[in-house]
Amino acid sequence: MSDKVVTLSEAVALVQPGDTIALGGMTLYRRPVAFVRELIRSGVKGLTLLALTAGYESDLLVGAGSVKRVRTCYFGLEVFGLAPMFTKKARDLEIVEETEVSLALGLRATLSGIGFQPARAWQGTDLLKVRPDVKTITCPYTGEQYVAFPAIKPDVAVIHVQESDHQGTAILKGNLALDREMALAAQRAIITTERLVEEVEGEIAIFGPRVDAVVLAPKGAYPTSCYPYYRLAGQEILDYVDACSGGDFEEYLAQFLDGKRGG
Amino acid sequence: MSDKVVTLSEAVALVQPGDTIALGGMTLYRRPVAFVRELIRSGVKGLTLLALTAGYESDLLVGAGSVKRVRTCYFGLEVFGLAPMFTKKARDLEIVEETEVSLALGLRATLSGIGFQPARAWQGTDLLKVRPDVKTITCPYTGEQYVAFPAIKPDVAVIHVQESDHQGTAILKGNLALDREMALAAQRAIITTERLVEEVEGEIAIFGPRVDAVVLAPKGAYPTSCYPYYRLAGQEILDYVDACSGGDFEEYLAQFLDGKRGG
Amino acid sequence: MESVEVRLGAADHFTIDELIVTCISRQAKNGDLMAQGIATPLVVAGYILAKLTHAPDLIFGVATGGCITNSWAPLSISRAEEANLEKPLYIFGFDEVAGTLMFTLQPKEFFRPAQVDPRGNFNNVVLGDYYAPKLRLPGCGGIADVTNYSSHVYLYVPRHSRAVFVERLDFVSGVGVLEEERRGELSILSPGPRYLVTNLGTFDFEGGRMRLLSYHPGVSVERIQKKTGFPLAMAPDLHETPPPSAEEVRLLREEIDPLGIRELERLSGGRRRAKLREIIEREAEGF
Amino acid sequence: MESVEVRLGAADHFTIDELIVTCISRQAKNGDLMAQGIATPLVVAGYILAKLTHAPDLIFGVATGGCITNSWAPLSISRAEEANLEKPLYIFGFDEVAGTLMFTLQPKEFFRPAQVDPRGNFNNVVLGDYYAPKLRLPGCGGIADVTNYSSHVYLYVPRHSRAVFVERLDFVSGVGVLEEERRGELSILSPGPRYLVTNLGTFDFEGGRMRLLSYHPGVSVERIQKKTGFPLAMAPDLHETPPPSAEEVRLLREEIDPLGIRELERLSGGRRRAKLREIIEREAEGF
Repeated sequence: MSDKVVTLSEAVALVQPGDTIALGGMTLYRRPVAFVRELIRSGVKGLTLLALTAGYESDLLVGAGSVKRVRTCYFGLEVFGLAPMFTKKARDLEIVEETEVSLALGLRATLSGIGFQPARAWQGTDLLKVRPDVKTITCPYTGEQYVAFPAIKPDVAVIHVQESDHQGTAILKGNLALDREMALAAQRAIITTERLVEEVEGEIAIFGPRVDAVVLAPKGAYPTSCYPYYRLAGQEILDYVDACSGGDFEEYLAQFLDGKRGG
Repeated sequence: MSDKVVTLSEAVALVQPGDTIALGGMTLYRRPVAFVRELIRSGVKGLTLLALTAGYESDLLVGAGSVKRVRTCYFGLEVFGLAPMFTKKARDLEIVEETEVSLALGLRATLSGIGFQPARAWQGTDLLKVRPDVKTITCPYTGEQYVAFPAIKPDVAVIHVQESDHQGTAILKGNLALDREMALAAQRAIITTERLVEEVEGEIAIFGPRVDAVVLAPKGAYPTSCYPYYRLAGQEILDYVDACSGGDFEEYLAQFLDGKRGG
Repeated sequence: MESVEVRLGAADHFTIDELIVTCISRQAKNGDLMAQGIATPLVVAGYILAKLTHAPDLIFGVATGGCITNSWAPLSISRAEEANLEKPLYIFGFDEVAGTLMFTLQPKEFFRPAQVDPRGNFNNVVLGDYYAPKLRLPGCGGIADVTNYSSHVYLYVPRHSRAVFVERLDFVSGVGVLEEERRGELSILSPGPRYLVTNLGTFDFEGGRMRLLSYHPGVSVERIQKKTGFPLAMAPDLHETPPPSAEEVRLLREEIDPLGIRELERLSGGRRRAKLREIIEREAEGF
Repeated sequence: MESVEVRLGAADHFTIDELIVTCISRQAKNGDLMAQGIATPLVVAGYILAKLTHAPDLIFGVATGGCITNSWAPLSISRAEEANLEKPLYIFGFDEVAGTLMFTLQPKEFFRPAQVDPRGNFNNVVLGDYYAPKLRLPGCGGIADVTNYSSHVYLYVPRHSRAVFVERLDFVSGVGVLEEERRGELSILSPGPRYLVTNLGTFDFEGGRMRLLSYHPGVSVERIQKKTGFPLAMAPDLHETPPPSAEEVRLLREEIDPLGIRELERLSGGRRRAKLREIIEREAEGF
């Protein structure tokens, strides 16, 4: 079978301006940080950022001006506090309010080949007011009203994994987040991996035949964690928060892009 | 926590006449045969039999006259041919036509707490004609028509597992079928198990807090398989088919109930 | 080109089962995901044959055991489950399979219908009137779920007869080539079955009518038409079905199916039960 | 009875964090499934405290690592994920969690709202106008998904103030006690939040209005009312919150959270960052 292993910059070339790009992992865990560095370097703009929960790498993307629209159910740094650049730029971003259900079922609708998935969610909240694109539907059996969550189809998904083979068949160790669904629902799937192997051991999470590019990226999630290989580097996250608090985002970003920070 | 370990006959007492009873496993694999023996002995009638695929134990239940209604997407003995008693009695049974999707999504609707799940299935076939209770629904986004599969709520689920603890927290080794969903969707869940342990090893498939009774039943799936403990006993299945072909179902059933056959 | 190469190494002797298996094998392309239903030994043999010849990277989605795997073992009745589960790539529940994986991965799958109509609609539910059937069949599994959207529906019929190929089905449980005028009312994505192999020939449904692509060696077109309950269309390049190669037959007999389990699909009644008993006894002896 | 027993062994000294943790702990019953969101050290500490005292069979559903587990480890920032994944009972994806498990298993969960209204509706999305916010918050995670049906919604507020407890929310992202007249139009199953603990007292929403159940030691009812932006109802058996026992405080300080991570939720700005740096340095030293 074809070998899909490419360089980071070749993989980044799969991202077009204006694309919806789904980033795997959760907040500060197994995020495709190395990919994001190369993505910012590429200068691509106008992205829609899709994430289950968005953290450090997403804040850098927002701060660097790559992102026009955000779709996530949480954008923050967990115990480290608010995501500084997202918080600062929130008024200028288009924020598509999402929740765990709207993201999970939106991807599931795509994977099921239909336009929506119904759920008992959002009712009684203001979410439908700020998402006028989201419709309700009446259950033909109970007469109840449910929310019909629309299908989500990312253009690109980028998933950082522990182990992948050369075709992109990959495993995930714990912390599945929405990565399997993102990789299957996206038009193009990119895998960055700690280790490149001939054959993966264990239950696969990513189906190689659906993957477009594989990038060997050891420590590619740093300073977020990549269980069980390395832990969340709290010091680095804190340095980032401190830099932003002091108004030094641009300096941090420059160092990040030079590889002197966060990798 | 409470110890839920009971005898087979105590567990069978949880089944009421007219109940919808969901049997775990698939066709000839990990079926709750020991439980079915005790269920037939109990004399309970008018059951609705729910199974992903129904095989040997289901054919015995039908032959014994315990079943009024059948809900499954396949009732047969795989390479051993048609299920003899189901085939013979088909005209007298109420058959609720199901498919993999209608069963899986019907259970999922219950687990999601809503009345239906939509799917791209059944269209272009005669299934909707013989299931007038199943409605269609229009996608509020694409305008397409989908089938709205109604929620399925079994009264009782009976799952034969390889290992369970005393509260019913159990693992399944391969062959998940719809067992996890049946156990969670049912009003009452009964686990029969090859081995009773203090603490299960490996990823759990059945959540103990939702289980009502646990029965130690070594070889409880025989002559169907219980991977990796024992294989499908083809000889016994063939003996059953031969008996039915020769008009000797009642004799086979008597021997089965005596424990001289199939266990 | 392919048929010429095959003919150079063609087997001197092969059974009709072996020819069907070979035809199934040839539909698999390297890297494909092939779905195996239950009780389909001809199909399993065909997939393995493809893996051992032109499609080494074939992946199997198997109902028995419930997993995706890229390994294989010789055909077996009592050991099929453990063979599949020995080294699975992915263990799935049917919630996931039916809910998302079948649509997303769109595996190729060979179904065995009890009845087929000229447009490739098919039936696995009942013969005769639904409410007072002549014969109740086991049911359609997931056929009614996937055939409305899948682009990879394949059919096989081990015993081609006028009882199978009928102008009008007793029940539609598998979707064929949709009539243009129904496209508006139904949300159907499938182009209909891609291919059909029987014990007499190979077919497709191009243009919405069953069409003979090739006749098996020794079978006349007239005989095929006579055994079919409606007029067949003929492919412009109608030809004899290329036979299996000597190596394909050897692989089947020696490595893939030494017990001859593939033959079960063409047997019925007492002969089938006798063959089953023989196979099971040989398996019990540890063959 | 319970409060008397607790008082007999009551701690001489405890912090407000330790009292909040103890209140959280007391809401867990043995055998419960407790859900842990992200960045909620007070909650994690409370659940572990329950497990080590009155609820040894507690099971945790954790977002960090994405699994269900019945084991625990001391609070940690850099090691939380590996502690959860060391011995998981079940690893879930968020498709399964959001799609079925949250409804089916209905875990108890403590949420930390940014704003709460008198009926227990709450807000984690934005302060000020949605389209021109004073402060954009991280978002509501799954709160808007589950609070409309769950019977096990619990709240905690580490810094009780009139900015948090407001007559009218800037945005509703968590569902409180539904007004009778809205029951018809909305398919809401939840009775609203069961319980609320703050740094001043404990509360419920019985009858659809926030009601003071107990005031913490040293806190007057008047102060609580003054710090709340709307009139509070008073429980008939209003009493002082039972303090943690000496053993509870010891467990917290020595076994559950020796680094004092629970204190982070009551700090902000520079003090919070300084505490964070101290914790991370101690973790790096292998504490």
